[in-house]
Amino acid sequence: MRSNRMGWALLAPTLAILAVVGFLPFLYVLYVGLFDWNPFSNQLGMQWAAVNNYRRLVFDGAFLDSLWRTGLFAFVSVSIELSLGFLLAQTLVKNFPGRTVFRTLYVLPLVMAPIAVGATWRLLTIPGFGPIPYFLDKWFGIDYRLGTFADQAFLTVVLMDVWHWTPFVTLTLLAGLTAMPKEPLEQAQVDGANRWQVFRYLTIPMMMPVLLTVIFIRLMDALRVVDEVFMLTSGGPGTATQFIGIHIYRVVVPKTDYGYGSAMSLLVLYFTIVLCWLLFIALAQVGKQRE
Amino acid sequence: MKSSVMRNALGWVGLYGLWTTMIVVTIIPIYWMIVVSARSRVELFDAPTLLIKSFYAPNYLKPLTDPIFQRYLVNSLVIATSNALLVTALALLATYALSRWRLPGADNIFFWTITQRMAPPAAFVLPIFLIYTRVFKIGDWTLFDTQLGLILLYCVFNLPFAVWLMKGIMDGIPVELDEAAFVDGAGRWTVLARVVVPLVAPGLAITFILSWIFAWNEYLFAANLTSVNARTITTGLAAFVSVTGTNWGEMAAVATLAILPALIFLVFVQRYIVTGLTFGAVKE
Amino acid sequence: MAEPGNPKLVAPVQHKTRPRGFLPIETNRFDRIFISVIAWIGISLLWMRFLESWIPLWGATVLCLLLAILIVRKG
Amino acid sequence: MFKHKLTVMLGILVLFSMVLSGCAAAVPAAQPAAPAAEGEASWWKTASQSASCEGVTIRGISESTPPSNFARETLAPAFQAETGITVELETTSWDEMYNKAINDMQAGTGIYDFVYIEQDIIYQYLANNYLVNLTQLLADNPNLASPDFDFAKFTSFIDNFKDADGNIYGVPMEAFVKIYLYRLDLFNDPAIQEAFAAEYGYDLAPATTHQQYQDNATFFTQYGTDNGLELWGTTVQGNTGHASSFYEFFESIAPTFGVYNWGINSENWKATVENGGGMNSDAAKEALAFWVGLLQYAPPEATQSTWDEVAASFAAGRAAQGWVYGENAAWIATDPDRSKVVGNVGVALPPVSEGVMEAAADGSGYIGYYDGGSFGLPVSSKNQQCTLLWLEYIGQESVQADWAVAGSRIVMESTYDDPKVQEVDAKTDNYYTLMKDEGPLFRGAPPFPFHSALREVVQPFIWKALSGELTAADALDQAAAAADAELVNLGYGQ
Repeated sequence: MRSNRMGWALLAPTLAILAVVGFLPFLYVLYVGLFDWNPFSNQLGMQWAAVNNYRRLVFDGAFLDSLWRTGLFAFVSVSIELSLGFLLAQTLVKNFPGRTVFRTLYVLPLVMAPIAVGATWRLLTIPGFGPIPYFLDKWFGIDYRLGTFADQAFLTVVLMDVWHWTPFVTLTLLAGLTAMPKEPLEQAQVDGANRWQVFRYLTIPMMMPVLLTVIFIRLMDALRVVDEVFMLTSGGPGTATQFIGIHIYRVVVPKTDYGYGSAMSLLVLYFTIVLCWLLFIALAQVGKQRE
Repeated sequence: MKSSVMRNALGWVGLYGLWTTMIVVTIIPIYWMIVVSARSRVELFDAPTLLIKSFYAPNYLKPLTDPIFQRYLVNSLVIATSNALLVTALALLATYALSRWRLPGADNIFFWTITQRMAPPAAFVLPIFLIYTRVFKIGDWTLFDTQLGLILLYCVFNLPFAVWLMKGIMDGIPVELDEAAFVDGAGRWTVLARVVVPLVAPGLAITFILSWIFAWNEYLFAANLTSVNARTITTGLAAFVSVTGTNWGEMAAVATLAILPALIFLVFVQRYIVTGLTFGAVKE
Repeated sequence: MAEPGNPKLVAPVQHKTRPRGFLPIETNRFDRIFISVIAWIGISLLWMRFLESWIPLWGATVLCLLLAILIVRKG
Repeated sequence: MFKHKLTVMLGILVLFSMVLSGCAAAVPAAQPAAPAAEGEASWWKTASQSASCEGVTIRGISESTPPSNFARETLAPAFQAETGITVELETTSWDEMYNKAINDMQAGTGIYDFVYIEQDIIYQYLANNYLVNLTQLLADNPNLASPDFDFAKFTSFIDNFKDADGNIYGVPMEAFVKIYLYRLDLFNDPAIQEAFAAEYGYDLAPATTHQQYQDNATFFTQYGTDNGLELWGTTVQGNTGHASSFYEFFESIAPTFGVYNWGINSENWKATVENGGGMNSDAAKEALAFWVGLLQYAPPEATQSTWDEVAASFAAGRAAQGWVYGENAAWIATDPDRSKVVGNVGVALPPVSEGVMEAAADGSGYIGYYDGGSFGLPVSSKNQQCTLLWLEYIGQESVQADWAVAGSRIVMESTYDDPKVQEVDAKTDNYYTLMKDEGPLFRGAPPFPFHSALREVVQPFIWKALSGELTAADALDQAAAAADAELVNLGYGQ
């Protein structure tokens, strides 16, 4: 039998890089999270705080609000992306004239930097020269001001995320649909199943692993969204779009509350890991069942 | 018969209606960015019109002829390309190992590595800054403000993802093919290069593309771990929001320039995406 | 999905699993340690939020330690 | 076939990136060539040689503003030609600049040899001993003390960068006041004047009281609506997610109502009225209500406007009057490429409540914000002597005038008298003269070592007041309570 040494050797560079630039910082954050450390407080240096930071966190209204808001954002935007993406992917499976053109134009947002996405949407929505407020006012009489109305800001951020990421969801699902075996579908149609039945009892179950994978990836990224939202609304109005990534940024960077911010970061990491782990388990279960 | 024709026609109308809407919605923000990039500062607040009436070239010329901006562009290209190559190569080796050896604990590695991508990034800037400036230090040289520093850092985000993508594809390559090649007297590396790589090529392509796009687009770490020499184009974008009136036109021009390379890239390799992006979740 | 004997379906890496414990999924030792840690953190957080004014945090620690032993050995 | 294509593609990319790496290495080398020294070696050359600084590279960080860009593009190459010291000045966004400078000084890594210190953050830096005492350093190195450099030549703005013993920690590089700008063409239009007088019973003029300011704002908003113009009565720097709105309220608006130092009692570090502070005092609540009320007379982008966009709105001719940072006054009034109101910009002192002007005159209060920054030398810098030369270089009188024209900033008394500056002064309705004469009525941020930590806690309440989520009174009550709690948390006023 092949020796394991070779296998480990092939894995080694990957693990080494991840350990140094990934795991080591994690340990440091873990360590800092146990201290009171703000260079601009009255006591300089790090003060041992044990789990006090976490104790404060579970009662911190602003933090919990922000967490809840992030969850809502992730849920809403990922749901929309998934349904829209599935619909579009299904239309793309069949070949039709213009398909390639549509697909190519449609994936453009995918290559844009989040910070550029935020900037672009800001150009679209600034009253005074952005077309969205102008035409909403002209055609529908809607007073659209991101800096004033919390609901509009939240919806716009969701819309921006959908705009940015649905192409990715569509492409992944399309890849899954393309790779799916055709025989069961054809057989079912021969047997007289209608479209809905085929979709519900064949397509969905067969696509389950891909769907879970997409949810996993999108959820993971939606929960840590910062750049584009920061560029568009900077978390405002008030705290209406201050998602957890922005909240942590504010605590760690302008406020320089390193200890508390680190603890916060780890707590969010914990929630994300639990959520994704559950999805991962589900993914593994689906995989096993099929074998 | 007639109703089926009707339904078919309706289907076509629906299909093209849906797609036309999607394309319009997708394109408008990007198009607007280009419109703004063609306007001078005093024209910005003119009533919104979707037409490009005049083209204010300085928005583009100023950054393009600025050596600092040129350096940003070059840095971004070097960092994204090197990172994508590194990630693709490492992921190939790693998934080959994971798929062909029984390594104790290896089946847990995947989830552990992907957790590194989940953390909210802000709190991790300081530790990575400290590691780069204090630990990796030879004389006056540190990883801070080097292209290498960012290339390595982006592995944290790209590698787990790449391993995930490649693992499924690698598992789909029958072991028999390897073994047949061994019987023919080929060595381990020959098998990898001649048998495995061609079969997983679509996966490699998509890994490369996604890693490249991520590295090209990253902002927070690029901003905080570089100073002068290794700055990337996304940090240049942020710098255009300056004190004396936001330079919207120039910013839009830079944003347009920033998506161009990625765009060209995407158009060429787009067709491989659909074959490579399955995450091995659907096996034939 | 495919006929038995198809090499693709032989999982290239075998999970080092034991006969099922009380957990609803198949687990190896890493998984069980992981679950214990997750549970430990979760219980401690909830404890700090709701119970700490009456019972000190040590209560949660002891509870979680017991739970962890149970999960790792019997899970 | 697939494999072939892929290999070719990858090959091209590798080649491409290698070529580009080569370019990247070549780019920094393309520095402007040093002009040959004329005659005998200059003082700078000698000093640089005596500290063996030739060939050394020093690095600094600053915000990407016109004064900083001038330093990078004009002063740094000139300095390099004189001394052989290369200056790499990194100019970036405001948030990023702080983050990186603080990280560097906190960790003591010594990446930056000089950093931009805004007037409001110096007390945080001093409390942490981040900065080198420049007075001391100059005294210790007499061979490096330029005859052209003297701290006494600076305006009183330099006092912001002194410690309790009078030692100086930063060489001022920019300073300006946040001023009241109004549109000359509108305020001087006889038809408009007549209409205003008919409606309000007194003459149209730049406001000296808050009621008058509000009348002006109401009038011009109505005027804009009636005539189908994109014109509103006032600007408001009211971004509901950015620190700039906090600053406008506490440093520009509240002082004109007699609420100073953010309403914090510096004796016991308390903000609430119950504990002796003034953040939620009646005057403060009146000020916030007034300011939030202005939003209805402001262009719709006001709740998304930081200092940048306020200047942009005013320059686009969308507001008749407003509080605008003085650094923008010059380009708004003179640059036709960026501004639609060239030649129509009036400058005045902001409106104040009764008694505030008197308090400002006798030094017990102030009527607005005197902002600016300096370059300081971090303790962690490894090239302190060479950096000292650079700081002296930018602190010479001879470089000030061009710099003042490029960035509307003035840090030395003598600069006001320079013909170039006086020329711009005439075009900007005597902004510089006003800054020279009335500057003492303005003041910088209070000397709080906890500046940014406290701002982060208080600003969400200001944002919520601006977006209408909270009333002015509720917002300030909650803000003051939160400020008290945070100050205790930071170790102040137990």
